[in-house]
Amino acid sequence: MRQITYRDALREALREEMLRDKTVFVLGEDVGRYWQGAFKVTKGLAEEFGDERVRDTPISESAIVGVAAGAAITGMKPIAEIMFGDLSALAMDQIANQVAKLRYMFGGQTRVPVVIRMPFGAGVNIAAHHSQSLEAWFMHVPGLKIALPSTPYDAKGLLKTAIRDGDPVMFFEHKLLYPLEGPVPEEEYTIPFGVADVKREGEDVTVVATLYMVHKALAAAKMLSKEGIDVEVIDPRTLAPLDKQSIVNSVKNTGRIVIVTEDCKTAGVSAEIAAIVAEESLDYLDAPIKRVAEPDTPIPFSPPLEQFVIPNEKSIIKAVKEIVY
Amino acid sequence: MRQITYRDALREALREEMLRDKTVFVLGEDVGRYWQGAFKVTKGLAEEFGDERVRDTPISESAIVGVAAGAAITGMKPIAEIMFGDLSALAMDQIANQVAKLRYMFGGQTRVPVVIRMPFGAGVNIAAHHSQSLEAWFMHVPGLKIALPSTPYDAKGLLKTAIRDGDPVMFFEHKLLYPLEGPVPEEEYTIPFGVADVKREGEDVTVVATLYMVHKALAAAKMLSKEGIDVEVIDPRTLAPLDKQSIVNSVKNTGRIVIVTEDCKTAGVSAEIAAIVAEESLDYLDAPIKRVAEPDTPIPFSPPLEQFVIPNEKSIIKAVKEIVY
Amino acid sequence: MNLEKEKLLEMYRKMLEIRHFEEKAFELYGQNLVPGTLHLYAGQEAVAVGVCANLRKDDYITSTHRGHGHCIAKGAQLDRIMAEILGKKTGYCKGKGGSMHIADFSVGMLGATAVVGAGIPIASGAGLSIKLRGTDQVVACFFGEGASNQGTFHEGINMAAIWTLPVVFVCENNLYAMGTRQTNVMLIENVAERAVAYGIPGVTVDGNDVLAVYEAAHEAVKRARESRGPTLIECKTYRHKGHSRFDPATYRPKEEVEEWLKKDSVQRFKAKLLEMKILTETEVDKIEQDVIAAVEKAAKFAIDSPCPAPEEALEDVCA
Amino acid sequence: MNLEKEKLLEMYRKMLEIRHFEEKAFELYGQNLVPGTLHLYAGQEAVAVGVCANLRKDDYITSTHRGHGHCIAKGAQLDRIMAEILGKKTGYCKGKGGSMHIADFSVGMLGATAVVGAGIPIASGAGLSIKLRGTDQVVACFFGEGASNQGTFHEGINMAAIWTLPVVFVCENNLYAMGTRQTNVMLIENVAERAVAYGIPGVTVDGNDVLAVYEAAHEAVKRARESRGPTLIECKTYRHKGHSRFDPATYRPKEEVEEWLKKDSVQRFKAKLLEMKILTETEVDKIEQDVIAAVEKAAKFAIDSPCPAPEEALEDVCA
Ligand SMILES: Cc1ncc(C[n+]2csc(CCOP(=O)(O)OP(=O)(O)O)c2C)c(N)n1
Ligand SMILES: Cc1ncc(C[n+]2csc(CCOP(=O)(O)OP(=O)(O)O)c2C)c(N)n1
Ligand SMILES: [Mg+2]
Ligand SMILES: [Mg+2]
Repeated sequence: MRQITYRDALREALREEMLRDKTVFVLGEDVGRYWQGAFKVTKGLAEEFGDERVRDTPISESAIVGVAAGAAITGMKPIAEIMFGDLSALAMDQIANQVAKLRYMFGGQTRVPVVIRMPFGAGVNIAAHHSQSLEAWFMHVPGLKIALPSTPYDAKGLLKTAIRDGDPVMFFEHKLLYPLEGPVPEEEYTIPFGVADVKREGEDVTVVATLYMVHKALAAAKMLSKEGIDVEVIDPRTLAPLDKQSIVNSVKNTGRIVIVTEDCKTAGVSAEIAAIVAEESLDYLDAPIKRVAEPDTPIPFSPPLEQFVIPNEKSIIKAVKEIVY
Repeated sequence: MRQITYRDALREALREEMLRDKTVFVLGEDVGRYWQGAFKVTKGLAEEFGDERVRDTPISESAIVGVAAGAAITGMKPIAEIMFGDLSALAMDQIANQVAKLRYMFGGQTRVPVVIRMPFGAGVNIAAHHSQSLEAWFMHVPGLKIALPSTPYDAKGLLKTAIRDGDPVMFFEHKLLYPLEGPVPEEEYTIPFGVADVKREGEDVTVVATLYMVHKALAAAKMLSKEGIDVEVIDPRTLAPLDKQSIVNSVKNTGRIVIVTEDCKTAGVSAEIAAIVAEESLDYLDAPIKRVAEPDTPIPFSPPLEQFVIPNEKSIIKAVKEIVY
Repeated sequence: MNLEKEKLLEMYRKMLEIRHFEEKAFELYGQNLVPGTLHLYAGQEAVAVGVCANLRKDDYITSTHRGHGHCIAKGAQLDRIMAEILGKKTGYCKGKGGSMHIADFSVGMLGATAVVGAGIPIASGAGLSIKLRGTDQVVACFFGEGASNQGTFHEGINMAAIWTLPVVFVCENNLYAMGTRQTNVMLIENVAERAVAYGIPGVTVDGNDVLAVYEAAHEAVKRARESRGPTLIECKTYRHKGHSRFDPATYRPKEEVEEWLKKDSVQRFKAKLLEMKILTETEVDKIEQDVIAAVEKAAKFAIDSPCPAPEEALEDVCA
Repeated sequence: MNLEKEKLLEMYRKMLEIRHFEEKAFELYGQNLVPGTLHLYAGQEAVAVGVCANLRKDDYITSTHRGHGHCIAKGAQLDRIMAEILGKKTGYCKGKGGSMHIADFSVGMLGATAVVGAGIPIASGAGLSIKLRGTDQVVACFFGEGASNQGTFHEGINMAAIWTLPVVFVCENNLYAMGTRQTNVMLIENVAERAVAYGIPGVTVDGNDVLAVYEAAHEAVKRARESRGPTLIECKTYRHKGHSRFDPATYRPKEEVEEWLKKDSVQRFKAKLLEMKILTETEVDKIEQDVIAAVEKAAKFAIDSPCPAPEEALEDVCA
């Protein structure tokens, strides 16, 4: 199968959906012809679809989301880009109180088919305001679906599903994944929400990981296999809906679970997954649940500091070994 | 001991600290002499301390917090009020990216002694934009301390501690608690952060609850005691720092835990507490961890709908009985 | 403005409907039939009616916590509005929204948000949708003077301006935001002056004169419909009651209240119609009786309607 | 404006320092010594220097992602700024902040925020603090024209206006926000026109003429210091380089770039000083050599400094 980057996979999904459905359009800061997206995901789209459908906005995150919401409830399918996930804080009211709640508040009279794309993640030394992973905030908001692909294949398939979904979808990317290459079929496909992907099968311990951490988990699994520890790596791919069953089933088999996410540990995504396992498969656990996540600090700038806080193969291996004895 | 309301206890704390320290001041929408706070917490303070120190603001949540931050890093101790906790979403960037991070980002050159007060909670039929409990969002932000008193005594003692703390403190109140009366000494006292309060001792099951849910848990415990089930009710009183030890110790004794919070279940406060227990005291657990929280919906308006989603004595009793057999 | 008699009567009737509806809501509230809170529109009728009289059914509006008047003016049914306020299953939002979140998408009423100012970018988004779909609809966006201090006002109007969107921003300046006087939170006299910041027209009108509002909105709607972009209209008005249910509004000087009550839009419009001989005293009574009956019927419908079943709380949400 | 020779020379020197500092940073960047990104201030020197020349050490400033110039103009040390940019322990923020988050509280530089517009209410807060403490300090708040479309601009300036706070809002209008031209995101020509919305003075000046900036800031600082409230000053300027490290800035027409390079503030001020006979060519060279040496020394200090120890990542955060 042909290999393309995560960035190109996302662009293909956008392009194909814009061709398929003329109500789909893109808006965000510098997504248009002059800059083509901070991470070049929208490259070429303004040229192909025009400035009306690939729309540069002022630096107004709150209005970007609000405008998308207003367009969505009147017949359009906007895809809003927030340049860095950290800046979603500026649009939090529009996301959590408007986009997520309009359908419910209005008793089902409307739905809000918006996709809100944003990159998360540290690792490129751009410090506290451009490096966070804030999935947990949105996971706590009923009314939002959440997709977070870790591969080019998942990126394309999930983004197409997101755009076709009638409800709001938060679509989280990772800065370090954009250049990653992987197989993506030429033919049309979509990936259903709520179906985890077992990125590696294993018998000894379940590792649940998301976004860039999937790759760290796979690398750790490879190293651990040399020591005879057989790791299963599960990528939920969507956090809402979350494929609890796949996680619980795997734990029933392995009896052990390590959850690896790049967000700050306290009240993060890994807490929810840990809680589900503790509620639903406690009897099958042979060891304490382990969470590998960032410590509770902002992301520091200097490379040695930043590398210290980001979970990596070593911290994953350490956590696995603490419970596989 | 004299009995005063939660509302009056908060006001006493504000007043005493304003008398003690002239850098302390209050700002927020309608906190001043004309309205005296949406829940009348600041009643009389403008008259006593003047309009400069009890300052009405425009409807500008983001600037309320930003202005507080700027004042805090230049020598003042602002207490900002957000009229309803739901509206904190509008100030999320200032809270999570500025207030919480300045100390760290600037390498410790400054601290940000801000207290941000806001009421959470449902139960008064004011629907999706005025009823949420969003503690988990802030628990996930390093750099913020979080206090959430359930009694007049705790309210006064924790608020005084919050105001004297040098770091940002999110101070969460509950709408239904304002009229609640309880004993509060006339003498000066403070309550340290990070020390949970055992609101009821018990041997059979640990119930961790916060804010208004503490009272529901106590009521449920009373009913359960009639059936011979002895419930320990722990109120963490602060979520950051969190007194993990008290929770873990109690679980070591009871072997069972039910966590009761009013926020939406997924990725809520109860998830973090469940995860801690699953990490740190799994071996002592004799039954699955139980979370009692709101289902993942916005808060509906109509009383029967709203009552359906708020955790209550019945849902607590049900959860306890599911694991105490 | 040369309006047909029929149009004038329709506007008068709508204003009366709002007035009586709000009085009824207040009354039901006193009887403990209204859960939660209530922000009454009484006093501001000329704004909603003057603006919406320029709109087609397929045009849109967005609304606020003080939204009953907007709903009625845009053509929503009294009975289903009242049912929503009472938390009934037959309400527009099946009881999920209540007074602060009424919506009727079937008449282009895109809903009320209770986060002050949050509806402004949403209105711009509806405008963008119109532009992209290539129709000649327009959007009217209602909000208070208090909301004009929110960041969303700035961001939302600027976007509508730069993209020449068909939106009419209607600021209902009733001088207060809860207990906060406008003069305490902005240095300028007229919110409409803020239009300068976006390079769009800004006009201030007597918001208690329905014909003045109609005229200003007429111009703005025409402009929007012809794809010439948004307008900011400020309507100076006054709420008759306190901010919400419990508010005695003691922060308002008695003389101020009295002065404004004298300027009541319903009375003024009635006097004008009588003077123009468009109405006779008998007709006035007839209309009033009709409206009262309609409101009573709506109230009865609402009271008699069932509450939603508790489990319905779990419906209408994804994920 | 009648400025003393010494003051003029000091201003010239600061401008040169910024220019050479940025060139050095760019050079070190090319040598892979600068982690992350870089937003250079080169081209905008007249703004930071023209404003800060009016400030006392105990006055405050707030800054942005493009903040090196502000730091230098306010009196921070070149070596510790450069060390921070290189992520060293000796940097102002011990390597935690980097280029986008430099702060030097010892000279009233309250730090750079990388969230565009977020510094505006923070500056107003420092102004409120001054007012409550009763000192005669002032705050200068720097931000770009792109930031003026953020809600925080609206809310933050309005609050400073209504409370008569001693803040000077300085919009550095360099025509672009990343690849986005001002004309694409606002209909008005001058950001200063937005001052009307807050009832405060707004002035637009040639931001490449340090004396023009000085003069406008002088007036505004005086006004602030006398408790007469805030001013919005817009300085029209241009960045010499792309937005950030990788940006070739192809969205800017070549002629536009050339035209602006001709208006370079450093060259213009030098010419002026020579013309005024405040400087001789020899002195010019001397100052330039001094500045280059100082910048080299700062770079050496930064390069030679140790990185923070990894575990320091856990310090400076509560809870
Ligand atoms: C963002 C936000 N802040 C505060 C509130 C609480 N609140 C509800 S209505 C109101 C006053 C609104 O004033 P204005 O916009 O003038 O509208 P009016 O009530 O006068 O119609 C306030 C502060 C809110 N709902 N939303
Ligand atoms: C709130 C926010 N949105 C987007 C960004 C990404 N970003 C960084 S700088 C910049 C452009 C800022 O333009 P302007 O305010 O004019 O300042 P300039 O870069 O021209 O100095 C953008 C969009 C950000 N950092 N913060
Ligand atoms: Mg008002
Ligand atoms: Mg710029």
